[in-house]
Amino acid sequence: MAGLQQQLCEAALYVSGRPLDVKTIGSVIGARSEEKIKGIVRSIKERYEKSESPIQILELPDGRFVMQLKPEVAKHVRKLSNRPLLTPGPLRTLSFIALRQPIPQSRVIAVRGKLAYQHVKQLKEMDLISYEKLGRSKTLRTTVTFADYFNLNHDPALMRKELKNILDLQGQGPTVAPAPGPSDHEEQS
Amino acid sequence: MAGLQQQLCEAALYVSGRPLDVKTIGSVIGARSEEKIKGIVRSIKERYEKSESPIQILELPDGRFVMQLKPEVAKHVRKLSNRPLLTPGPLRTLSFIALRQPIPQSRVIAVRGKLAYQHVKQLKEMDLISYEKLGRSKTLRTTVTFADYFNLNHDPALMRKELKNILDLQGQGPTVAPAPGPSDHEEQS
Amino acid sequence: MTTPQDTYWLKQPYAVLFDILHLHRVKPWDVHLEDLLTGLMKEMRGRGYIDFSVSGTALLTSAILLRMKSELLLKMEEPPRPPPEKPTDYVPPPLAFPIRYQSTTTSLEEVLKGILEVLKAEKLVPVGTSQLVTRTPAVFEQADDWLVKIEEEIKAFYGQLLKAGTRTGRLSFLKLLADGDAVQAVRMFIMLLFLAFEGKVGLNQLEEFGDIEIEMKNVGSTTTD
Repeated sequence: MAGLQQQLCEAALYVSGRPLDVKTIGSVIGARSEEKIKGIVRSIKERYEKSESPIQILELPDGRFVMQLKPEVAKHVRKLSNRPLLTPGPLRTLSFIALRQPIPQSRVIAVRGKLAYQHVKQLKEMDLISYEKLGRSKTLRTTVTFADYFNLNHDPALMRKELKNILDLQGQGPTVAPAPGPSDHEEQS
Repeated sequence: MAGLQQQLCEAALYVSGRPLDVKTIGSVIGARSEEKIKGIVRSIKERYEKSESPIQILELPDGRFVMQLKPEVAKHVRKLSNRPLLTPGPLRTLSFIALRQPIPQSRVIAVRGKLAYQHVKQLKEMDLISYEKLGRSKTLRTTVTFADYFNLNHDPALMRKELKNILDLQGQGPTVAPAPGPSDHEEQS
Repeated sequence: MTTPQDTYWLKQPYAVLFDILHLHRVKPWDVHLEDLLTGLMKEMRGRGYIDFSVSGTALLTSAILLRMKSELLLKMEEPPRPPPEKPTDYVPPPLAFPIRYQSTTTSLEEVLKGILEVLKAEKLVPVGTSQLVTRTPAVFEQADDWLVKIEEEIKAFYGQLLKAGTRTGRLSFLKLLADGDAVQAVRMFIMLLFLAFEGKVGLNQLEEFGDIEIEMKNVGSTTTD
């Protein structure tokens, strides 16, 4: 049974490609005891270390675990990864949510068009955004996964500031952007 | 030096997430001899097999290598995948196109319902299908990316045969199922 | 008295012939009179007993239905065509994709580019009231850093209160706030709530929206621990 749990744990870290907390790992492998779960992850971590694999499992300061390439190897194979995280349409919707979060879904749809319903669903599935229900409406915000991916602050308010600062530094403050054409609403992605 | 080449090779298979040919692997690890490169990949493959990892390295019939999860583990961690997942609706549309290709888009819509427009778009974005325009209509077929996923022959006719085997169609014939009911049309992509 | 087996004509498919009151709801083209009447006659003969009231009613209904059909024809309404046949084709089950991790390459630059593009569209869309309601009020956003250090802030604030209130034991919220803005007022009020909860001050407000009187309690202790 421990073998199956170990396999599921390793599989979870492999497919997600992002830090997973102990609770998430536990829900996949069917275990509750934090110590037991940590023990399982650590044994996989050791196996990778012993085999001199370029893949490593890190235990982050906040207690999450992540499987990743050792940085010294990563740079040599970067050219092989050419897949974007998202296609342009969903990426724009995500960017907008990140800047305006917490933001009602209705506002996202108003600005991004009806296709954004599909984007929101996809972003939620990829754990890049989460939502709270307030009555009949939903309020969207980005997740820790999003912050981790782009190395941004985990606090939404600080993240917004960070994004605005970078935009300002680039001399492209939100207010200088010219008026858009109608094409953005009709984009098909 | 063999250790570094092995590390680079494993890293290449890990980040690319698609079948790599011997030449590509060679260019990453800095080796030319086909036998040497194959030897290196096979030794990594064996290490994964011995460690009872849920990750496997497959050698495809055309000589390429790919790293992926063992199918029996995949279903348990699918929801954690770092790429947008296809829900059953688009997957069925994809299966249908693969089996009937080349097929006019109008036929796909007639059989799968209007939501299939969205499915076709999504499948196109994921590079699983491509289309040719013939006047006002489109003819759909699957791509090399699709064939690679399922380790299928790149030749459409042979691929259809292989797919039939996968889908366990023997003895069922192509005309047994009725047209989709309304619930099928409403499934969310 | 009739027994259930005697009322065969009230069962399907003949029931339509004996429900004259609801005949107007029937689509005449759906009723195949010839089949029904032939069947009914056969049933009667089979039983060897002819009930003329039953056959009479069936005749009346048939006449009404024929008349309905004739009227529709006179209106040039053609009998409905069968619905177009839906294409039937085998739809295979969903394929089970193998799972491969694939490293992705989207950079923060691309997110920023996305933001700039979307901001153009946002300008065209007026802000709805729902957004105003759901967004975090600016007061709380500014309070982020302050909230992190709230315990230290309360300690320092209590120190100030002790200094200012040792003589009278009572202080005015508005006087303490002096020229402070809304954010400072909120912060001070939150700190007072904490202190009141700990029993270090009492709060009295005599008039709605009026000044708050702060009553110092347990004067002598200088910590909030």
